[in-house]
Amino acid sequence: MISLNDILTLLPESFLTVAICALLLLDLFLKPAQRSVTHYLSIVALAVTGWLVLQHFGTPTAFGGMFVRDGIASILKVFVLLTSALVFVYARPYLRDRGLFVGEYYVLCLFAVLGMMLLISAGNLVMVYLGLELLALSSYALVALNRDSPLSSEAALKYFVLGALASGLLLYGMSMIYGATGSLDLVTIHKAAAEGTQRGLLLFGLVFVVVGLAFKFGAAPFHMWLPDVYQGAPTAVTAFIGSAPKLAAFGMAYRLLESGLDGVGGHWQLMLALLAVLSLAIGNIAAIMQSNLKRMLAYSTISHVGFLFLGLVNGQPEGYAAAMFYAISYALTAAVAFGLILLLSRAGFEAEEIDDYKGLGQRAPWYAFLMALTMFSLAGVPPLFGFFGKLLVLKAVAVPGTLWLAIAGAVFAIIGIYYYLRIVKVMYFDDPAEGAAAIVKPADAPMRAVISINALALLVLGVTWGPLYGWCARALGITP
Amino acid sequence: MFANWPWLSLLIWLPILGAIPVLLAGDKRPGAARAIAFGVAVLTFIVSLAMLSGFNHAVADALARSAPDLGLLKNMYLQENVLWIEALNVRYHLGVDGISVALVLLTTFTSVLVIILGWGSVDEKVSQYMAAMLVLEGLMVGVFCALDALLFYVFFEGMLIPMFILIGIWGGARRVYATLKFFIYTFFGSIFMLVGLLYLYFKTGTFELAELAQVSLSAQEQAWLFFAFLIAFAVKVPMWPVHTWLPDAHVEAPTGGSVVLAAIMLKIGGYGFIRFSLPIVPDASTEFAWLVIAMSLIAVVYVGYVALVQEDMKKLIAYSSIAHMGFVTLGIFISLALARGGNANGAAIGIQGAMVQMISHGFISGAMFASVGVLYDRLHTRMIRDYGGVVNPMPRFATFFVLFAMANCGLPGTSGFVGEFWVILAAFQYNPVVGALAAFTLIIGAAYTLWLVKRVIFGDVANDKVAQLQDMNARETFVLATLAVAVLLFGLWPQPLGNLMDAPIAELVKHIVISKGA
Amino acid sequence: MISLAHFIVLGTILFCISVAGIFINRKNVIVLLMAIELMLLAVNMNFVAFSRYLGDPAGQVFVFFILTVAAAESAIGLAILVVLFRNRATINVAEIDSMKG
Amino acid sequence: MITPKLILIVIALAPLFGAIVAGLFGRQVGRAGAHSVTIAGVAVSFLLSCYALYQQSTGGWGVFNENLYTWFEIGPLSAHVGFLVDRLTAVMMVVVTSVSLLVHIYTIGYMHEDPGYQRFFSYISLFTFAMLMLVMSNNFMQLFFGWEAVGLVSYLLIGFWFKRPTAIFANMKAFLVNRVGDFGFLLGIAAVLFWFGSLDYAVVFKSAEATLAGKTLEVLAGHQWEAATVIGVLLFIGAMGKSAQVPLHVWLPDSMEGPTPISALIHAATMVTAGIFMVARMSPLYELSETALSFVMIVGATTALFTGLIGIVQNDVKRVVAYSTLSQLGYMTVALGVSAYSAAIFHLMTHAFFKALLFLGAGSVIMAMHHEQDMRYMGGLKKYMPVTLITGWIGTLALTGFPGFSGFFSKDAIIEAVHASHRAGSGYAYFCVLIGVFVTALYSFRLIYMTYHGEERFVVEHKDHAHHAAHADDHADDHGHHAPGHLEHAPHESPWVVTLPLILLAIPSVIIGWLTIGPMLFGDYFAGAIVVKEGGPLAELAHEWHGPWAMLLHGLMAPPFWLALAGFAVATYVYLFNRSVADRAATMFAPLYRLLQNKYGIDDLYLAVFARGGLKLGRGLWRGGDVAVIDEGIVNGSAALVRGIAARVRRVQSGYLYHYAFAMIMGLIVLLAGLWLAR
Repeated sequence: MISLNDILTLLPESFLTVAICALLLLDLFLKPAQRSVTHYLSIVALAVTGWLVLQHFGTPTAFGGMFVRDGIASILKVFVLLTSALVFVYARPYLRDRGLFVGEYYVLCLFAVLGMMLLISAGNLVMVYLGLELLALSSYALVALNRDSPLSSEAALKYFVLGALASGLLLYGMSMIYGATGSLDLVTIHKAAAEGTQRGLLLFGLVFVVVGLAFKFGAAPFHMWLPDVYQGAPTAVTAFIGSAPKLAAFGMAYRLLESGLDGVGGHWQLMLALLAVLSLAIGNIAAIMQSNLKRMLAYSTISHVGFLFLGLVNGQPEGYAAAMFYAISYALTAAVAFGLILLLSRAGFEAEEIDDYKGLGQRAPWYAFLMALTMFSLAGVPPLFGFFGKLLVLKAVAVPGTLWLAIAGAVFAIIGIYYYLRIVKVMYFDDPAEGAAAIVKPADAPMRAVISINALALLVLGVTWGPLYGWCARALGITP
Repeated sequence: MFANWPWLSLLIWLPILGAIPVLLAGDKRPGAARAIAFGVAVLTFIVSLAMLSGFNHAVADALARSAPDLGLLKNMYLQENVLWIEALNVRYHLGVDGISVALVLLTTFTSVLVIILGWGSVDEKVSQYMAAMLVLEGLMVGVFCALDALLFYVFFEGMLIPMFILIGIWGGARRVYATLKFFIYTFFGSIFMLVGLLYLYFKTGTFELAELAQVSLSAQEQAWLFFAFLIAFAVKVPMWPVHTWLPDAHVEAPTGGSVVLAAIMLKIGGYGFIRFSLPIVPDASTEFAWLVIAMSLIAVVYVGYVALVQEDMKKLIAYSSIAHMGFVTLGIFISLALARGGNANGAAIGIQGAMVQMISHGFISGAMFASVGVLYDRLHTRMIRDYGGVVNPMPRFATFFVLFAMANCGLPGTSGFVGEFWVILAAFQYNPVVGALAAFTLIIGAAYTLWLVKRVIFGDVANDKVAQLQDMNARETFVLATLAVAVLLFGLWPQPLGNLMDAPIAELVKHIVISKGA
Repeated sequence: MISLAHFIVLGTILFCISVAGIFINRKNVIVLLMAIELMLLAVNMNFVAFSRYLGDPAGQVFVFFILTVAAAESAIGLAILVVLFRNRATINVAEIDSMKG
Repeated sequence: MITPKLILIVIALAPLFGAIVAGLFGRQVGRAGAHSVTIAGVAVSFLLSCYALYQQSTGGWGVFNENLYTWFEIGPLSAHVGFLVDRLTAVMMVVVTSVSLLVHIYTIGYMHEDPGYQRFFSYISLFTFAMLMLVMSNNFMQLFFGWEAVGLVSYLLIGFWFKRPTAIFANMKAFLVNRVGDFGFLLGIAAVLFWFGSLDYAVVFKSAEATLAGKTLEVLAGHQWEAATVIGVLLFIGAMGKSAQVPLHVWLPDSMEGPTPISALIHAATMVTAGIFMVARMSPLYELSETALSFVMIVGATTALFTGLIGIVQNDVKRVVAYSTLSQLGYMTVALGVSAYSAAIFHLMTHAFFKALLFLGAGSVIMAMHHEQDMRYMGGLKKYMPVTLITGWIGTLALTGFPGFSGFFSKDAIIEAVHASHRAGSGYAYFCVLIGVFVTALYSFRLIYMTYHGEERFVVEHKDHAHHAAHADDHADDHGHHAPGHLEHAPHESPWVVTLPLILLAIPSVIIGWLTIGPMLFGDYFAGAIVVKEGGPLAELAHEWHGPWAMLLHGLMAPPFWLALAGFAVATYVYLFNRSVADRAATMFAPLYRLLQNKYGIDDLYLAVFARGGLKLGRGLWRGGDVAVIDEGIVNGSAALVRGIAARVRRVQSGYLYHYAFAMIMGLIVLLAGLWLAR
């Protein structure tokens, strides 16, 4: 039976659900000029949810193991909420300029956040599916937010069809696992998988599950949707789906692979290794040729997924901690990257071509500096945050047996550095294009402040990442 | 009492934090930016001198207490050791021995001169330039002080960013190509080292250099690690055949960038060999010493010939740098081979030579690039054919240039002689043919340097532009004169360098003869 | 006697048809939506069969969730389709390639 | 307290002081100040050197060997500045300082129009300091310091007129060729350190025999070389560079681009004899290797004869003297090679005086001829410049070994020593030195006749005075821009500052041999400083030594005298009476003449092989290795490869939904297949 404990354990999600519904209603009564209320209330909702997440009400599991609330879940949720809030802050001017400053954006995003939270806490295949779909369906709709944009609708369609296909594959795999283990509960599956009954069926299902996961991450060769969606979606939406869902995807991977299918770890580890190398290769190589910054960042995401997978391939707690840390660092960095695109765009100017950044170092030195920090962080140059994520995942594979993966990661990091440097080069070493104006958009002071803090955090966290990693490590039961 | 101050942190963070007020002064107030940057650099230099005295006190104290000999890399002074990342056991561990102190002083000294050089020749985005230089200085000091491998790596890589910017913004026509090449080349080298360090961490659970030096490793592991380190440091030195970034970077970099690059950054490669390759993988280093020695000799001979035909002054000096840095790697690895062969005296001479060569090359190449900068500021060309007979309008400059050229040829009495001489002495003991090839630098080095002097400095005035050259102003004279004093001082009196580095080198030689096979 | 294997094979066949429908169809987006529905149905077939075979109702419960979600998914899919048609005046899959590379 | 140490320090530092004052404060002290202070410095040095020689000769001091300053003491290696002054050193010191002093004085006259007057004085004083440090050194390190320092000053002085393309070419050539020698020299020092573990003369010499006995070095697989030979040959390569022995002799003739005073001081009297001195100083080492000495002898003999031959066809007055110097250096080297070290030093000393005299005389002529150096435009100068003429004759007689003159004693002693030697190759050496005598006489008298005698082959154009005055200003900058053989006014005798040194040099050129041959060659004057194994040729000759008179009489009957006489006769006939013979000979023996004119093609060969070949090699390595293979091939090539792959990878992303779905399904199938395979 549902107990008070279950409710308490689920308090953050419950609160968020209520808040979303309330917002949805409230938004109906707001005039367009008052839309900021929705904006701020959304952020407040996220903040309160975050606070609730950190309070640890209730018990570690709820609803008979359907819902898991452990350290990993808390950390991931906090950062999901944080990045979402950051994206909200960054998105407002952009949306306002384009007439997209509507309640739907917030509500859909919040539903996606809710989906992510459920996904992260899933203890059961049903929960995984529901969380995933809540996230996915909201995302499809978000991508099509700008109803007048042909590119957006094309992106939405591609995303939708491929997403549905991936869900189908995932479900198919789940059905096989269900058949093999006789349960939808991840704990039971874990036990059954370890015992090794119905191994053939289980492994058959495993492949489909891995494919579903890989799609969600955007790992090659299941990455094809990603560049088109990143490019086609309004940047405010790209910023959202480009950052927080990676955390949720990590949560999903952890739940399915570690909590559920650890018993067949040897198999999925090999698959992930293959996908990791392929993602590193395709992501880094294809990114070189891009002229659209959003698209380039999409490919860069694919390569980062490759790195993240490196943390998973050994199935060790240190590796998971590294991957989780990587996901967090990536989400925070991606938020700045897209945020800066949002900041520099204005009505009628998307600021998404790389050439748009020519001479930014002269036109807007501060933002160019922030962008450079972001790029160096993405490239993994110390002492920036991104480097330490890479360091940790490389450390996870720099052990006998998987050393080749570390070397592959290293080689592709070298290729990758080129296109990040290209952005810095364009900003600092090229002269501004004819007629390129300085930033003309009226000051959105909160955004400027927040994005500055966010970007500088990449530097600060580069020096003080120890506690964050310690948090991740503790959540995974590693004692230093 | 000074021994207890956090001198090293001060030296690292003073310039880095000092960059902030420089940036705040802004490009619109170049005078203020220059003044602040100069003040910070001078202050840092003064602090480094104080650090030297603190170091000497600490050494004297240790000797007085007859502190037990803790072995390689533990015999460090002015240590600061704070846990940085608990989960990975990464420590903010700084400390210096004589080798590091010498290089730190070289860094702080050169940085002051570089700021002065930038005073006149950089007009655009002055504050950013100065700030980048200061940040670079702090990071370079950090490299020489870090006793934790990961901390070392962070400084090592972090340096790339300001240098990338320096070449890219204030560089010449092909600066973008050059700076990207520089960055990617170096990154390429170092990332494998990172993998190697992570593997070592897997083996030992620590990044502490002193402990890594003690860990036993199988021959195969050592071989892999050796090559990981080799790529990283060979690119940095740079050694043939991974040297081609240097000529481009030097040619395109602004004068100050070239000076820093040549005078300090290249040294990090040699320093890395001494701090990483030799102590951590001594057996593999011995096994592959022939390879490094061969690469070094190619650097001396092959690159010497390449330098001979350069038409661009900076490129010529860049190639000459590569050739001279060949002596550093040659000395280090010959010493290793000698030490393993039981010739501890020869080994000590070789490493001493390599170290002195590093310091000396810092002064000489810095001076050469500064000199070219003086010419470049006037005529905005680096091509040799655009000059000729510079001695006529600029006698003072010519005097300095000839002096530095002679030092570059390794004339006795200049610092350029000491290191090369010692390395040749050691090389001869290793193998007379190797010694002979190394000594070939006497001929080829003189050939390309003197031919440069002949074409640029001597002769009748080549054209109207040369005729209208103004001799050096006070600032330029100061920089070159300071470097000239340094070049002559260490040429005639290398004792201080020897005193500094004698003990750690003896320790190193003692260490590297012990095989660590597991 | 119809065994579990038959159901699974049927599910697999349905699944394959739907997958084929997705990447062989080069004409109409509507067909894509139908293929997706078919895929979910194949999955449902599996779940129901396994559930019956295992004697565990959880699988059938899952099917209810899948059906619900599928409905929502179709709704969103159709909505996207409408938007796309409004913008591009086509629902021909072969013409939707303005983003590539 | 005046101690020997203090005196020696003053000897060394006095010229340095002068150099610093003249060099750094040249503008403040002015011309007169510059030459006064440098001359004073060298004079002090000279007088004290004489005192030191006196003390050494009388045994007042004994051998002085002390370290004065520790250059460094690092780890196992230490180096010092120290003096080793024995009789050998003392003789050298006197030679160096005396010639230097006279050249300083001479320079006042020779350079008085030059704008770089102070600089010049600073350089030659600096040179004197460096040379003194070289000869007074008590260790190899300081020797090398001095060795390179004199090389540096030589470089600066050859290129003194830095606007002349030929001068700056010559100085670079000189430095580089010397560097080839230094290459060997440095390796020799490395070898010494390798085997002895010390660079101190005393230590090395004392233990030389014991240490090197039986030591070999495998340079190339299978070839064992004796340690003593390796050291000897390597060090001698250094001497070949500095003392311009074949095949490293090519720089010396070109060095005549420098002002004449330095040709006399550096490129005749002192610096070029540093190699001779060095080998003599190292006699304890050389005595251990027959092979090395044979090598030395053969190189010396070759130099003695073949460079002399070139002298016959030269027309530049200074070049003739330069080739003569080469040839005489060859004689000294031969003497070293037959273990007659003291004969070499003896010849070094006499040669220093008469060759400096000849050079300074040539300089005097050149001044008179307004910096025209081509003998074809001279002739008949005897009536204009009597002092120069007489001193020139004295120098020439000394050079050709006219009995009684200093050169006679020293050269005859060498020839006799070679004759007495049984070392491998001594037959060849004897042949070379004998023919050399004839050749020496031939080119020497040719020079005398072509410059001082015969008809005048120049024209004096009397231009108006104002024009001349205008020219005087830039006179030093562009010498000889008149048509060859055209003078603005008649030649005249040089001022006293020029003739005085000539006279002062002529005196020792005549008498010094007579006075010193007894103790230096056949006495035990150099005992302790020079070590010769039992049975050296000089020891043999000593048995027949009955004083200078006897030698003189014996000399009149010996072949060298008759050969010299023959040379004199030929020269007199051809160049004084029948000049057409020379031209006819030139056409008759055209190939030989061209061979000599081209200096056996060695310079051209070096230019082609080492200079142009080096450039070609460098360009090849650069364009081919660095640019083509490494940069374009590997570096940019891999970048291009990545780009190429990227372009292909891009195409996979076709934009079509069904392709995307297909890729996913393919991925799925691959994973399934992989699972199947990895079962």
